[in-house]
Amino acid sequence: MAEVTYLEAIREALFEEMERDANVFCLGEDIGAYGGAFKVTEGLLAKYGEQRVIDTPISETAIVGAAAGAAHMGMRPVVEMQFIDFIANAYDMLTNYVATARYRAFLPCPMVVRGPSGGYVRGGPFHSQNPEAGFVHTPGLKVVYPSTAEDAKGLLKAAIRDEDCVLFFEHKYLYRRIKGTMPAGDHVVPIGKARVAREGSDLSIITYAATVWKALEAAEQLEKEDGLSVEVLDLRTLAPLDDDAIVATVKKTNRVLIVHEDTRTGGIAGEITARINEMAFEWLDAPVLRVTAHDIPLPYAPALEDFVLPQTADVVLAARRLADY
Amino acid sequence: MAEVTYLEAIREALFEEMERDANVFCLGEDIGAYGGAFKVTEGLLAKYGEQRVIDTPISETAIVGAAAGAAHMGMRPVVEMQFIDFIANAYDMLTNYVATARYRAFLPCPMVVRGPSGGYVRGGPFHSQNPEAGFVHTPGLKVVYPSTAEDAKGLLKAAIRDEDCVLFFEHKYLYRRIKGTMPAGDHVVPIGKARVAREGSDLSIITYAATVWKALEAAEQLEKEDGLSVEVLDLRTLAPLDDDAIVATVKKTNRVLIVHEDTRTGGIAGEITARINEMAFEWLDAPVLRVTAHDIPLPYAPALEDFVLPQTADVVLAARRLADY
Amino acid sequence: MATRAKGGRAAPARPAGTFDPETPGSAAALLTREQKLELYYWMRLTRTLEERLVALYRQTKVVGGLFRSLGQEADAVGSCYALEQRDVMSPLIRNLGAMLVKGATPVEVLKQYMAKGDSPTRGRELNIHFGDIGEAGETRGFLGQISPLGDMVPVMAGVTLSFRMRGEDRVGLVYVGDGATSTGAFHEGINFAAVQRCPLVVVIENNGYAYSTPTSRQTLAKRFVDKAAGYGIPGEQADGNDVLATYDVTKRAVARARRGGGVSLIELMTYRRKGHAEHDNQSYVPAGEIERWAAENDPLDRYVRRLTTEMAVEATELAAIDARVTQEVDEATDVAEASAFPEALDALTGVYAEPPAASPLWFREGGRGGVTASERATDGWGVYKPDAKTESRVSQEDA
Amino acid sequence: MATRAKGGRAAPARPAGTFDPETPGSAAALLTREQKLELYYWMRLTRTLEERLVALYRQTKVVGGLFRSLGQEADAVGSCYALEQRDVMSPLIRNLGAMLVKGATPVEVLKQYMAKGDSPTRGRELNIHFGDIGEAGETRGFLGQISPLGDMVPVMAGVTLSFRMRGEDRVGLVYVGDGATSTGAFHEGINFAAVQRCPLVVVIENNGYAYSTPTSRQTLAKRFVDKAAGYGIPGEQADGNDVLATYDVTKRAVARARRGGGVSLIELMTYRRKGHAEHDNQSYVPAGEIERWAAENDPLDRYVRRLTTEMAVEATELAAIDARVTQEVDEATDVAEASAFPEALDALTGVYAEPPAASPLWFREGGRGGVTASERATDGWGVYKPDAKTESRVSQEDA
Ligand SMILES: Cc1ncc(C[n+]2csc(CCOP(=O)(O)OP(=O)(O)O)c2C)c(N)n1
Ligand SMILES: Cc1ncc(C[n+]2csc(CCOP(=O)(O)OP(=O)(O)O)c2C)c(N)n1
Ligand SMILES: [Mg+2]
Ligand SMILES: [Mg+2]
Repeated sequence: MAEVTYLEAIREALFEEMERDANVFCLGEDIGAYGGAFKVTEGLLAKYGEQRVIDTPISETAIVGAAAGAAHMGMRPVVEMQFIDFIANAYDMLTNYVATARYRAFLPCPMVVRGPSGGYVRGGPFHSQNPEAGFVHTPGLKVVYPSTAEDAKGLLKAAIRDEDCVLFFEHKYLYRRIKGTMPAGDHVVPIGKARVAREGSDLSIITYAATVWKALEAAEQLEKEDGLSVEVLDLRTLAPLDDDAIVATVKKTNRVLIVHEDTRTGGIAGEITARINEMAFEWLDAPVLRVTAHDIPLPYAPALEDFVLPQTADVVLAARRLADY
Repeated sequence: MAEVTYLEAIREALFEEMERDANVFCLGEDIGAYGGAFKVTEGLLAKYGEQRVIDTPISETAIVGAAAGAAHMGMRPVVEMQFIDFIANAYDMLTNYVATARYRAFLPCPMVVRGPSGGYVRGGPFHSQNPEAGFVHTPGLKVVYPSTAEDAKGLLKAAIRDEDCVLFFEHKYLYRRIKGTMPAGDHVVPIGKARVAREGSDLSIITYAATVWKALEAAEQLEKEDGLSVEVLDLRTLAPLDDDAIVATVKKTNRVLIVHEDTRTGGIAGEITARINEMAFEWLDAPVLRVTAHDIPLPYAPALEDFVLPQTADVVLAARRLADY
Repeated sequence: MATRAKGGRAAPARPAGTFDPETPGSAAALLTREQKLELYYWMRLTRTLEERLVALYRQTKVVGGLFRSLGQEADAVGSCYALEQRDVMSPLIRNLGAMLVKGATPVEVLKQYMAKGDSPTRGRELNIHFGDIGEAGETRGFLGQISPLGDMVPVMAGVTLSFRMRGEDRVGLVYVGDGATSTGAFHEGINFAAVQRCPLVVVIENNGYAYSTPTSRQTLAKRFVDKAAGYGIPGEQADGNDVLATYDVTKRAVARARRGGGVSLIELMTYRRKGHAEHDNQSYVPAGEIERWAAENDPLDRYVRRLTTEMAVEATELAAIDARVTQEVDEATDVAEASAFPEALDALTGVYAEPPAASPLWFREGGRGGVTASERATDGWGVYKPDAKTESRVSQEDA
Repeated sequence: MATRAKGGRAAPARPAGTFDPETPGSAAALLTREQKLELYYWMRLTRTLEERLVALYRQTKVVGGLFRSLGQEADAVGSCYALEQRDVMSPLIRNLGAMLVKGATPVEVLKQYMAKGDSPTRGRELNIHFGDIGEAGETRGFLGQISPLGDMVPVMAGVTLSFRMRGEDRVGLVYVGDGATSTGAFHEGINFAAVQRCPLVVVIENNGYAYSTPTSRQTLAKRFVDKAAGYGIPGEQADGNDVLATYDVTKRAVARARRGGGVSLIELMTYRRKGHAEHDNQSYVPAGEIERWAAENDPLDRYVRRLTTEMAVEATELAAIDARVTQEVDEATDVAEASAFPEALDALTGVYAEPPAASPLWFREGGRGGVTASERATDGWGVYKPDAKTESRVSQEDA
């Protein structure tokens, strides 16, 4: 099988799911003739027509709300946020309406909200965000954030088939930088399962999205330079968290570094730390540590962005400190 | 001095600050002639007139945005959310515009957004929320959530004088249930400082808002029934967190229970646990544990609400387990 | 069209627009005598049921707040009567009448307000926040609202978008208050629906107030229906206290939607005679305003006059309906009062389809009130780990 | 008023409304010859500066995307020219011209695009997202936008609310695109400002597209200015490619705001000749549309014709202005290119007034690139604790 990029993998998932199920349709800003700001939906309009590939007005609340209404009636909407940053404009609709629909009204609301996320691309404060924490915090939503092309495809297919609303974060830094070979057939990756991206025995790095690659780079370097065997756990799904996988890696290495691109305070590293405390405290030989972005709106200039975001060198440094503890 | 309720203390702060500084003004839905849904602003219109006590259309984004614009120009707006739940409708404006104004544009944005928060009042899923976590996660915002009448007044006065945007959560369960005696003079409580609500040496409960009272009740019971000496730390300010106070109590008791009314996953207990791991891991004799709401949209019926929210009995049980560890 | 009471806002002399090719009056003219009496029945049921709720509220049997639609029964009943069963309606807090027309039962409403375990939301949501939507034949077609105002407009845009996409002959109707028109969600939703040509009717109930805020502080627009042009859709204003007028204007908008004409906007002029909720003493209302509306423009009084004078309905016929309504509400009250409150453990089910239930938190396991361990039980530290109890690191290392 | 190019949307024959008591044409008629040449200067400066940015973009000296206002210079320049220095203007991405008129300098713009350390935002924000507001005498009066569309409308409602509250003789002007009118923020903000009678002018730049989305998919309204009635405010449409027309209509709206008349809505009809940003190949635009607008309705060409024919301006005069503009842009480019990029550590300052700076995270302390320990330095575990290094529990217990 040929290799495809992370972006192409997402597009493949959209084509396959629209083909498989006539209830699947896409809506969002500029996703039709233009194929989306990053061209993820390119070709969908030509194949499926305006009824199933809908260019909307600039109104994220309406887009998400309309998706919910259609989902109640048996459709399977897939919403694109032009940049995931604009999900803030649908925060009420997602957290108050969509997330609670099943619980308060027994209404199915199977829908996906996907969009380009994350930094390292000189996008400035409003085109680089990682808003996952606010939604992981919301009961009723599921949150997925893949790091590989294979998972991007397989998880998006799972998200579209899920009976609840799944927020699907796509890392725009990975769109065209990462490739993968798609497994043949109907490639679905289950929501809620983490993936051991690298086996190791001395310490664990728990991470997701773009920083999986930074963690892998760091692990490589730590092996070469320090002889450390580093395990890298790629969470893939952030809600629900894969507690089993988290506990397993803690028990294996007894030292945990959590790495995320999101800002530090209130980022999901805190939640993971709390769970490790509760579930596996006795297995810890050192404090759970975090490498994250600084608590700062992400600036635009390369020197500033690079300083604020976590880098491979930071992971290496932190891992060394943890190993020495 | 006479005792005043938590609600009256807030009202006193508003009167005093409007009196002190002509730039302070209030805006929100039904805050004028009606005095607000909970009557917090009662009497303000009569005293300060329509220019400084503005009844707005139902449009939280506009209210917050307008407050920001006025704040840039030297005013000191105090926004009331009729229920804090509707802050979700201003999420974009708060997190993207207000929180970043100083950093990206060197614009002062001194404003307060306050409103009735929290459950235990049979308010159902949209009139009982504790949305603090999403804002604690946003660099550029400050977050305050007092548990006593004294702090409600003193912190609101500090918030109005702060040079940045402060979200001021008022617990509606406490509005008329809690009283306090206001210190004479210009009573200002500094933002960013926690308060030891009860001294103890066996274990620490870190909490804030209504659950401070549950923690104190539990501490009482634990002392009587188990002979345990429980320290209760009332955070008061959630952003920035008072790291010194948190570390001090950990070092003192070596056992920490975090209690909050917010849902578990992604609630700020996780952040506190991470900080304790980073700052005081060696002092821990047991895992940091959490007592929180279940991860469920808050239901309306008393039996359901009581089940989902943390209760004193839960705190007692958890504290016992922690003490036995 | 009746003129407005003095002191209130003036009602329009004529409807503002028309949902061409239907002409004003055409729909109401086709109603049978039986249907006209049915309209009376729904209005009376609305009022009597709310009065019963007030009594229960005073007995503290209503758990939360109580919201009235006194004086607005005509607008809710008449407009919703324009829908077919297969159509979907999204009510707001003053649309009890519309919900009853659409099939909600008094016993459901009473159980909701009393937070009973077998209420439509099993005690999870309050007052009339419940619904029944889905397949055309199998559901009654009304959607439960959430509190954040305006949000139902985008959602109904999506519901009706699905009708359009699937070629179903169904129409949607969504109510918003005068206050809710200020929300971003209203704007985004109606614009989205308009541009997507969804079969949707948007009804603004202008009852003069949003909580304590008069319409003059909500918008400078002279009429809310003036907002229609900004969305490129037709708008009509009608007398909301004339049940036949509200039926007529809505029926024509529904017909327009049904034939593919897209979104219409309706403004129904009415008046909120009670406070925002039962606790609100309406101190902000100009003296005499409420009394004038009650005396001169009560929708039930007006309709009774019309039925008895223009349509030769006997007072005894109406009294019989009244009696039937009272009996129904009595029976429903008995059933609702007798039914049980929810079990605490039911709180755990159905946040997600999968898993269908959450586990109680560890400090509740085996705890109060019959709470039993879940399938994923543990009494380890905190959570959900099958092995948290049995294994401990020490024993593991010892082994 | 010039007619629209064939194939494009038709321009209105007449302005739709009027900001009574001013009459159309009255304001532009008062412009001096010098002022008219100034308008030309600003338009030329806008175009030349953007062309320079394109060159720099191709040399990869622009860090992010590049946004053009080619063909829209008249609407930005003419409308903003209607403001006084003390007034406050909030631009969008196509309003470079308005910013220049309001005092932004080419060197600021160039440094912003190149993310230089001494750019107005010190490299924190991109392109023309910067501003200068505050006291009337001390600032130039333009406010930096953020990306989420529509948000500047509520903010400008607040800015102008403060003018009204303090009795300052200042007016605000906020631009939105045709696409941004669909946002909830636009709706909430304009309604809020209208009802509060803020001295605010809202200018909708209708350039036919929002990214790839034509206006027909943005709204069904025939004209964006039709939205005015829904807010109870007057609206006028004008030819956005006629700089004098845009000046005139705006000047009258500003006068209305200044005398306490409240909010006005203006729709300026123009056309976006370049893609959304430089990377957009405009494949979605009907063939020939761009070329027709370029050939028949270029705002600079039109104005040059008018200046030379109706106002007896010599071609040499204009050439002199062009030369001056080129020289200014050349000089600004040199300065901007020579200036330094920001220091990494500057990232840490100014999220809050207090504390004025954050500490670098512990794994950066003493780390790469000259990062030094902050005042609150530590190399304990993770953070900020004065005693984390020196004390350890063991030593403490030993003591
Ligand atoms: C977004 C939002 N903001 C505030 C509220 C609080 N609130 C509930 S009802 C109400 C007034 C509604 O007035 P209107 O829309 O005119 O409806 P009416 O009660 O008159 O039927 C307000 C402000 C809310 N529910 N949602
Ligand atoms: C709330 C929000 N949603 C989406 C976007 C992404 N976006 C940036 S510009 C743009 C198109 C804007 O069109 P318009 O308002 O007509 O302005 P123009 O670019 O034509 O000047 C879009 C969709 C955004 N910035 N904000
Ligand atoms: Mg109303
Ligand atoms: Mg545009």
